[in-house]
Amino acid sequence: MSEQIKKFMYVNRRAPYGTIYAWESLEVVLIGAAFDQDVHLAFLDDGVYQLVKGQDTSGVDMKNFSPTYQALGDYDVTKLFVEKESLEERGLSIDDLMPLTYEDEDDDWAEKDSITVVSRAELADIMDEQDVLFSF
Amino acid sequence: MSEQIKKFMYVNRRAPYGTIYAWESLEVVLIGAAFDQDVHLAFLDDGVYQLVKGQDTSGVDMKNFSPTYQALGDYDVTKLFVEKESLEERGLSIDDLMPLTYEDEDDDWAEKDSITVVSRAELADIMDEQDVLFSF
Amino acid sequence: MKFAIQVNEGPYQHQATDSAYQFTKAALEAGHEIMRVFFYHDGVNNGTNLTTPPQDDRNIVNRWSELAKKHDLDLVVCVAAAQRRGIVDEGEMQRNGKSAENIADGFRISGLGQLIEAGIQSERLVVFGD
Amino acid sequence: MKFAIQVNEGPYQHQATDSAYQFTKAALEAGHEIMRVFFYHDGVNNGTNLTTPPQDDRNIVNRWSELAKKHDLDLVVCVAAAQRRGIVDEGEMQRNGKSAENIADGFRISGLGQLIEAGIQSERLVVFGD
Amino acid sequence: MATLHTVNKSPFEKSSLESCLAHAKDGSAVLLYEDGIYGAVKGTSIADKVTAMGGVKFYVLGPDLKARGISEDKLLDGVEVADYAKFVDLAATNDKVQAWV
Amino acid sequence: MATLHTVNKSPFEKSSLESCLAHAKDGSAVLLYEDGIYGAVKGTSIADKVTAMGGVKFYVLGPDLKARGISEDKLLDGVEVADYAKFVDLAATNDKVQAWV
Repeated sequence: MSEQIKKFMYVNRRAPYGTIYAWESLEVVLIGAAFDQDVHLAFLDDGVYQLVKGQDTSGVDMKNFSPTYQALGDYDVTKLFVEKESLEERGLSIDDLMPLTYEDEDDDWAEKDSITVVSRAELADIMDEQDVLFSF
Repeated sequence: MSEQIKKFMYVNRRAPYGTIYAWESLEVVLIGAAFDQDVHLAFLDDGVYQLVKGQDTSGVDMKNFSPTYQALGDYDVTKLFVEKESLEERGLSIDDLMPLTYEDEDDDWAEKDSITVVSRAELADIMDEQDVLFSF
Repeated sequence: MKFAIQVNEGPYQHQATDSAYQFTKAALEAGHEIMRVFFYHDGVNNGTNLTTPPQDDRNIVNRWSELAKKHDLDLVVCVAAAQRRGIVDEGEMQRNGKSAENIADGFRISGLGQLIEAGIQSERLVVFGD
Repeated sequence: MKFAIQVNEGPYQHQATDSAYQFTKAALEAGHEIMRVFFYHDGVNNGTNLTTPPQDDRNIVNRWSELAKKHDLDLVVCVAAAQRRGIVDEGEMQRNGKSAENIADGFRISGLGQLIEAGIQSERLVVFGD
Repeated sequence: MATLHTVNKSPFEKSSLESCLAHAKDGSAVLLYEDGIYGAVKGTSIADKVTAMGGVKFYVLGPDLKARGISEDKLLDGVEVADYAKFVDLAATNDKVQAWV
Repeated sequence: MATLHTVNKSPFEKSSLESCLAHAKDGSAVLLYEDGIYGAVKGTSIADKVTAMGGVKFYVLGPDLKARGISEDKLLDGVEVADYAKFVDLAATNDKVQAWV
């Protein structure tokens, strides 16, 4: 019996390091990548801080897990939606985020952006289309 | 060597039941009452919800600890400050709170109110006068 | 209908595990299936057998164990989260050289794949957290 | 100066215990006295000896134990909070009929009076929480 | 697809209700439970934001309401009181549940 | 008495910074650390509330800032970067510490 493909969304609304939710959420995404579902990641509210570039945890002696986001493309996790309004309220723009890319096997392995900046209304629509929403 | 009397304040900013902070904070107050310090309790932000009357936890199967506030007077914990603005923002008035009283031994055991409603500015002044602030 | 439940917080500190328990109980009473309760983050602390809560309060851990026994529930504690927080079964005890095990009756330690699987196989995933 | 520290959250889930550790270490390095670190609420979970964190991450429990050993720190776990969450020393194990103890090196279980005393005897109380 | 949104935090302490309301689509349901029930009360500084959501149906968990001493006559118009059985029912009859933890 | 206020939560997630600012008196110090450091950043929707506090001195914990990838040139004017030693020093030199947990 082949299993149906579901639309999975991992909803990230927390900042990194202050709590572990962001990091343990990412661990779920990595494990989940082996299951061949249609995976989406949403970054909204403080979740947008997870993708800020230049993270350096040497001074707090915690594990810097931000390089792991850059590995997502290799796991075929390529649909990352970042909410525009959440960025703006925090004085951030796409240039403050890590560039995350993947190689598109259907397009001669062209390198493409994994991150799509969407409006709040667009993100609400994308959430609405999901089958399962994981929250952490 | 007799110890100095310090001004202690227990700062309550959390709603009851959703988290245990309110209840375990009250446990500290009860134990602390044996130590003869000058004890103050502040209820501000969601902390004002701790004193709302008519709490009935039978439907959630949790311990209803609100009657314990009524015992505070017997422990000589009689200085409870409730922030007026916090009440108003939540659509509450003093009439929504449990009446908490104590018998004043310096005034022929007259029954007096333990709760004083103060403005935000007044509460800031009272906090400013404390020696030690416990936060939960 | 087939439900899966995710619990992100430990016993007593947050109401999340209380709400998850009441939801699970109500779902079973209504004739639904609970295919798995997955304990993640601090939720793994619901699986310790070392608590001694006050006698006039609910016993959160025992309550889960008893509900699992009665309805043959699958209570899964995430292994990675459990290692960070100190929830240990016999296998983990031996593997990691720990001095004791503390997993409560009716709970088992397993991998994150169990959460993904729950998302795939259940018809509804309901998450309880902070 | 004489400091007392209060920690309200457990290991890994919240940064509170990391910040408390860094503060304590910096205070000691500056020549201050840490008269007590009091673990309350989920903070008691810092006192379990059953964690096995990933090797490329800090070991929060061991770090406290080592700092305590080096500086003769008084790490106190609240007994009431510990009973709710399953942190047990030998006395608690016997008193409450538990199958194991799990208190980490350098931690001791005691009453809430130890927090009040810390508030009285220290010159500064610094609280780390959620 | 119809979504049941759940909010368990006080709108005065955390921004989860506000974020939920900013994303909930017409036709969806919002269940306020645990400390989230305070968002269903009349006369608060957040009430207008809730009542402005014309196309969304609000529920509040009765057992959590009672625990906190909030009587039903304090609820905003149109908010329906649910018990745990109704919570289960809402999760089943909507297509999915989104938890704004 | 001089107070060191500490705030460790994001002002976009929790109301603790706002409550702190509403109670901090002139002459007091506010240290933003852990996720609280986001309150010290320029160009955010909360920045005006911080800069309006003329009589309060703001500090932000450098190690937490670096961990989160926020460079110091993004900080509001007048915010001073502190390390853990400075945090200790602020706790010692003020008369008490109030944690807005």
